[in-house]
Amino acid sequence: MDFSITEDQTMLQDSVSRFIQNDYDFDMRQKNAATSQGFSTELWQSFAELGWTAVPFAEADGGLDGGATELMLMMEQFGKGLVIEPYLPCIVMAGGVLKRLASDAQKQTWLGEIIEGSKLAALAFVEPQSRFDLHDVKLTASKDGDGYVLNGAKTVVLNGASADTLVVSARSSGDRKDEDGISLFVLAADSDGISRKGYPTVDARQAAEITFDSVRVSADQLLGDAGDGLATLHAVINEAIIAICAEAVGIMQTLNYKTLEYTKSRVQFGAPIASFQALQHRMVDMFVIYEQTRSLLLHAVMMQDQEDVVAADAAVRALKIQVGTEGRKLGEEAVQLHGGMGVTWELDVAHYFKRLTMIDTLFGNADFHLEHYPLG
Amino acid sequence: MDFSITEDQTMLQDSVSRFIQNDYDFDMRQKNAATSQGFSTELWQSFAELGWTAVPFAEADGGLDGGATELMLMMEQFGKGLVIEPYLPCIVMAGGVLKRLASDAQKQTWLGEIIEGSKLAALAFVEPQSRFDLHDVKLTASKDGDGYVLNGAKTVVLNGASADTLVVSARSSGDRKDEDGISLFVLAADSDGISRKGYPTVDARQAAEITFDSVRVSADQLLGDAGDGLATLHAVINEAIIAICAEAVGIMQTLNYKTLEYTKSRVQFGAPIASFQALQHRMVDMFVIYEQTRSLLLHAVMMQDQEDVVAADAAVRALKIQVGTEGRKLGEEAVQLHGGMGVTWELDVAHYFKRLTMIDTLFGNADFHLEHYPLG
Amino acid sequence: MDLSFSDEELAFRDDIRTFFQEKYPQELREKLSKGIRLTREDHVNWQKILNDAGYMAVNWPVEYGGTGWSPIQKYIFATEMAEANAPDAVPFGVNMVGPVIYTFGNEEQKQRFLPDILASNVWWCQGYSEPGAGSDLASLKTSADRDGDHYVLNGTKTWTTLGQHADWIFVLARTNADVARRQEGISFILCDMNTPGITVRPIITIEGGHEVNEVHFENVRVPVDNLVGEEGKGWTYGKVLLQHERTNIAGVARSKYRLARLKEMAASSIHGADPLIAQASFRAKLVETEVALKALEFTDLRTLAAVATGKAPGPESSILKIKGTEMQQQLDTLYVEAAGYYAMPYVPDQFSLDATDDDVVVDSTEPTTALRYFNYRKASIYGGSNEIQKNIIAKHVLGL
Amino acid sequence: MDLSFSDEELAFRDDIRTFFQEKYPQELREKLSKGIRLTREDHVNWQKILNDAGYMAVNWPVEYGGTGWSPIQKYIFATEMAEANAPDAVPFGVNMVGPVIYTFGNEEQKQRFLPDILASNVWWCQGYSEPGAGSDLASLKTSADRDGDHYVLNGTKTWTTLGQHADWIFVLARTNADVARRQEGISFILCDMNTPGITVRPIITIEGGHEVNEVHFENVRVPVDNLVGEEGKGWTYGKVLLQHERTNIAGVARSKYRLARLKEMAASSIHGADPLIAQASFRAKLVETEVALKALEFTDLRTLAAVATGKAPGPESSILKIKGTEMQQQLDTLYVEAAGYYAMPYVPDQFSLDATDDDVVVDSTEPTTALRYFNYRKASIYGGSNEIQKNIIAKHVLGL
Repeated sequence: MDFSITEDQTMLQDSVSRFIQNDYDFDMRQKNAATSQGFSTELWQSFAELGWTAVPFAEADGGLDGGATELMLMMEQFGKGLVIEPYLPCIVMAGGVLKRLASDAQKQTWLGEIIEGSKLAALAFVEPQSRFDLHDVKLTASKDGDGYVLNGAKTVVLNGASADTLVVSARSSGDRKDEDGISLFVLAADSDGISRKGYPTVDARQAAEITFDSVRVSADQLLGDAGDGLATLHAVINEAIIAICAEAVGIMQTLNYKTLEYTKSRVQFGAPIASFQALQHRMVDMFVIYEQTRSLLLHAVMMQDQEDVVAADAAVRALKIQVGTEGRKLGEEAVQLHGGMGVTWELDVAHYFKRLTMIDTLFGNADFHLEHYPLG
Repeated sequence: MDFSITEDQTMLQDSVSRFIQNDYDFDMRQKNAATSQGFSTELWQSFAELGWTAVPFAEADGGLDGGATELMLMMEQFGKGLVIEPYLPCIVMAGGVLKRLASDAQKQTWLGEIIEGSKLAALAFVEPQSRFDLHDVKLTASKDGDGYVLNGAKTVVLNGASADTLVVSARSSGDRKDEDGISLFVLAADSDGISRKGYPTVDARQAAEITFDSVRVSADQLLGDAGDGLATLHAVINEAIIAICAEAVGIMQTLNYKTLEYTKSRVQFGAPIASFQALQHRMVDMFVIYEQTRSLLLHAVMMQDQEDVVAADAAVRALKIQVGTEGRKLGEEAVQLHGGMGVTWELDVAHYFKRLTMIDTLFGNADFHLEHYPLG
Repeated sequence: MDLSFSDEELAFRDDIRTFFQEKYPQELREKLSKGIRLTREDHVNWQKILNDAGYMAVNWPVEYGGTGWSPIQKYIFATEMAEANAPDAVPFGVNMVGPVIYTFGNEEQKQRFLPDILASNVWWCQGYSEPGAGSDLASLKTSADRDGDHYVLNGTKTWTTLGQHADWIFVLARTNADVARRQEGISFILCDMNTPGITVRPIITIEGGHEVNEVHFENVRVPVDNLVGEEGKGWTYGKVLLQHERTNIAGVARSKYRLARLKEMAASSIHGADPLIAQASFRAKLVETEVALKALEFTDLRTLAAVATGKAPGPESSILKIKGTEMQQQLDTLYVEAAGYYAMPYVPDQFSLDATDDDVVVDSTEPTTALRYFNYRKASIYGGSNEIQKNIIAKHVLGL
Repeated sequence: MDLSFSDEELAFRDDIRTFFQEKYPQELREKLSKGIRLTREDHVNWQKILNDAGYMAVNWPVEYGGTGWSPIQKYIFATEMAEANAPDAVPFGVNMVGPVIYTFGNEEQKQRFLPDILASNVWWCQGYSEPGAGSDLASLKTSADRDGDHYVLNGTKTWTTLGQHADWIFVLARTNADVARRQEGISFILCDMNTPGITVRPIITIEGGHEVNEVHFENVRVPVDNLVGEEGKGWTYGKVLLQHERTNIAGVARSKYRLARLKEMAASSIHGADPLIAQASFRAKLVETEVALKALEFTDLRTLAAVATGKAPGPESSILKIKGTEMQQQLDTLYVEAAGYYAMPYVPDQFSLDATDDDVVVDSTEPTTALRYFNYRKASIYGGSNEIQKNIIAKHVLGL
């Protein structure tokens, strides 16, 4: 039983933390978010040069062998900085599928450029009718010679517009909600038959509606075995959940800090509002929520290298439930205690709150994971 | 749209209120609760002399034609006094079935004495396996000549030990959970084959385990038509829910008052604890809960004489959900704000709290009614 | 006790219902159902229709062109308006400055201002909140110094809703800084927005919209004739104004309408195998919301009944502010949950006035859910934050 | 970061598990599973078994007969003890007065008192709370006036748990009333319960049980040799004592055991057509409870880890008190809900020591659920109420 992190992990944490504090201020972030691309390519290059884009990949593939712990340490800092660059969709999600399923040849073709930061990727898995069900896949992959033809639509594809490379889930056999028959393909985003409509999200990320109209892919663009994609998809999304929940923990810590500072400085009726006991107890509740969420984050991370896979899945769902319920409550309290200022675009608190809120929706909200929690 | 009550209703309310304030003090209540019978027969006689036992019955049957409003007004006062005499089981429940189903002859035989207060009654409808389902009835009524033979068991029968008269739900046809085939019978509690084990409840009421071993009842002890009992049972329990929720509202008002008084007088760290803002806001929440519950009580009462029966049923369930969730929260807060004293037998607050808590269980807890709420 | 309406009340309800069926413009109906924002003209046109029917000044006495309706009639009107999903009249003229003018203004002011408010010829905005003042309104700093037959206004007002459309603003300003209590020395002054020295700066709110503004006053000269009532009594007048702001503060009718729509949305929206409404956790939240809304409705009706019997709505109305805004926010939350991933797209253009098919990225109103949720976090902050409301109840109801 | 136990820790866990399997008396096991209260003898016999194995003084240093275990070992022991549903040692001797004596007492006191605590030859009870003092401990009034080589005690102590069984009591009393700060002038005195002038009066708690008492002192003469440490330093010693009272304050292991039993109960208890555990609302509560308990467990482990690396458990441990007691009470609530109507019968005789079959009215332990729920409302009140804990966090963690 050991909660300490290694020297290498400490160094990684420090490097990200320093970068966020020194080179990632809020105004710049807002400017970049307002561009058509919605983030900074230059910053993405720095991420690559600092080696961050290589962290979760095997050394053999040009990565740094990072695991859940490294992911947590980085994403927590990204949360504190409200980082909008597409680390989650590109590295954790699309990269997460490739590192698990891609053959060496496929890795050479597709993964190297992603790790270098020269190309961006996205994972297209949500469909208009699927809501949060990973196995609800209508987009079809029909065998055609030794390749496939893709037809259908994906929705709210994170980083879908800027992506050079797409990883997409498709139904190669079975009915809409069958767990078998889901295949994963990798393809260039500019392939014939793909049309994309990009837009920002309410939490200053980027997404796209993507339609696939008779898009041909060759056999060597199939990732892993045909029809076996769901298990990998589930594993990747669980890793992505740990990532955004670590981000959420960074956001919560920041919101608590900013709320404390604000209430100490904000004078009403002749006293700083932090001196009112009713508000003090609410800020204590916010602090407790943060500590409890951090505990569930550590629990989920530490469970990932244990044998019991059901318990590991339960740990991820427990974390997501906590962030989606208690975490949202914390965000609402932070805004409430900031009063009118808390609901202005000008104040960063509003943007931390929006991201924290959308993290509940992403990859299934609290109700969804409560419903699927393995109570045993 | 009129929230005012009539002169007669005001007089009834005043008479009960005055009695509770002048002739029903807590120490006496505790003494009576500690007797083997668990309440005072003398007081029950006074209830009858004051006409209270006649309120919900038709004038033709020797009653006072009272409706849901009168019931609410009385029970609210009973709540304030923590009255333990068996008005609910005897008058509202057993009496409620008789007034709805009994023929004139049956009323003469069974109801008159109850209204006079010379005999006590109980409604036996809960079974060991039934939990909150009224239609889950295993106790059998097998035809025998022109009568029936009853075999089975009823559990936690309120006022079951002191009752002279029992009204019992039995299955005369169909399977355990069929909605049809449930018949209601009235019989003397000392009939051959009936054995009773009486005990107090945690909220100072009385109940009994009752077994029926080949108990013979004649045809004229069948209430209404054979197999048609469920609808009446449901109507009676809904009326009983309004009664105990009115009681709960009286209890909440009392707990709020006592909590205010206590926190104003209780000095800690050199100040009355009522001066601490965190506690003030919690007492405000308690006040709001009380007002909202009163609103749902009035709503449920006023819906009873509207045509829409589904809406009337929904109104009763909404009230029960509120009392079972918000009401319990109020009770727990009242105890918490009383500190150590709140968990002593000596203080009446503890006993108000226990009754309020058990009102959630009685006739189906909040979860049960939430599950059965007609959302439409 | 009786829940039913009298025959008169039923007849009244039918009249109102017919009015909305016949007079509420189809075009506005569609805009609102699609979540499209309304223009200044949309508001004005609709208010003129209300005024033609005599329904503009619901709370005004008949002598000034109001309805003179009973609380129950007002309740019925609000219910029908919500059922028709018709927008309220913009409140700053008719519900705020209007009552102050007919209560405390002089004849000349009544003649000059009230008819234009009724006819929506003049758009009013508010000038009482100030940066930094927050819930502590009495700490306002804007000064109005007497100079001959003018007041010279200097200072900044904020949270001025739709100030970008306004012709006139009513201002609470200090005419006397040398006072014992901060509530003294404040005057209620009416000011033409075209007066030199006034600048309006937009405040962009959390969801990205422009609804509120900061209004800056730099040596703005206002004729003393524009003082309402007595100099230094502005605080008292302002409280009356806030009272009126609280009309229908619980917003029950609107919330009932939104809950009904939410149920429809949840019945069609798919969650796994079932419609969302059949999914246990969400269904439970819908039931809890319906129960809480029913409680709120009856607390509101009880207050109405008290008002009807002449009792003024006491501090109990703070309950309506707290519970009413909590209900709105609870509904906002459930809309976001029902929308799933479709709460995420930020596509305001698709809901703008001149939206073309090209602007439609996601063919659904669901992308408005998160924007509304974020925006209405303000509901528990404005109009006296819910914390202030609890202090009021603690002090004036519980005697703490 | 690594969740797994070391081989040494695994071996230790096996030893402990074997101990409880082999040495924990079947008779006690049954009594507890049936909800039957334990006698003084039950406690003493069990504690002697613990002591024979060297497991009595988990938190004591080895030199005084303690285990000298690491925080992780203590965590493992607590877990196995809970899994075996074995009762804790009564804390007033071993966890409260013991540490004060070996930390601040003189050699003679250590020799005289510690062995009897380990061997459970002497039953101790507490004398720090006073009527009216509540969370404001320092306001205590009990006086200890010096008279020759005795202190003369006068006053009343309360909430004295199992005082009816006690041989000795430790008392916080004022040896000097004329002090600047209320925390000064308090001394820590040991007192034989057989000393003339002591009367113990039962306090019946909400659920009808007799566990706590009031202890009255009327001119009780105690030899000055029974003063622990320095006169007037009692407050400091008392705080150390309360620190130790907080050992394992989160009660995670017990709550995990109770949640597991609750799941079994809900799987067998019928709700409509399904077992209760399949009923959506109740299932949701079970999940929420499991999530909250997992969070509590890891917050507890993080604190342990900090302690293991030498950091003292700071005010953060207030979180463990708040969340630990909330968890106990949440479980109590769910047990009552699971019991349905069977939470209502008040049949204490059925759970008394000399219960016969005639006393069994309802053949189930469910009637104990409500009694426990009512009784444990005290958990958020005692040991520094949860409100006090929030004040501590606000002041010492948030710097408010």
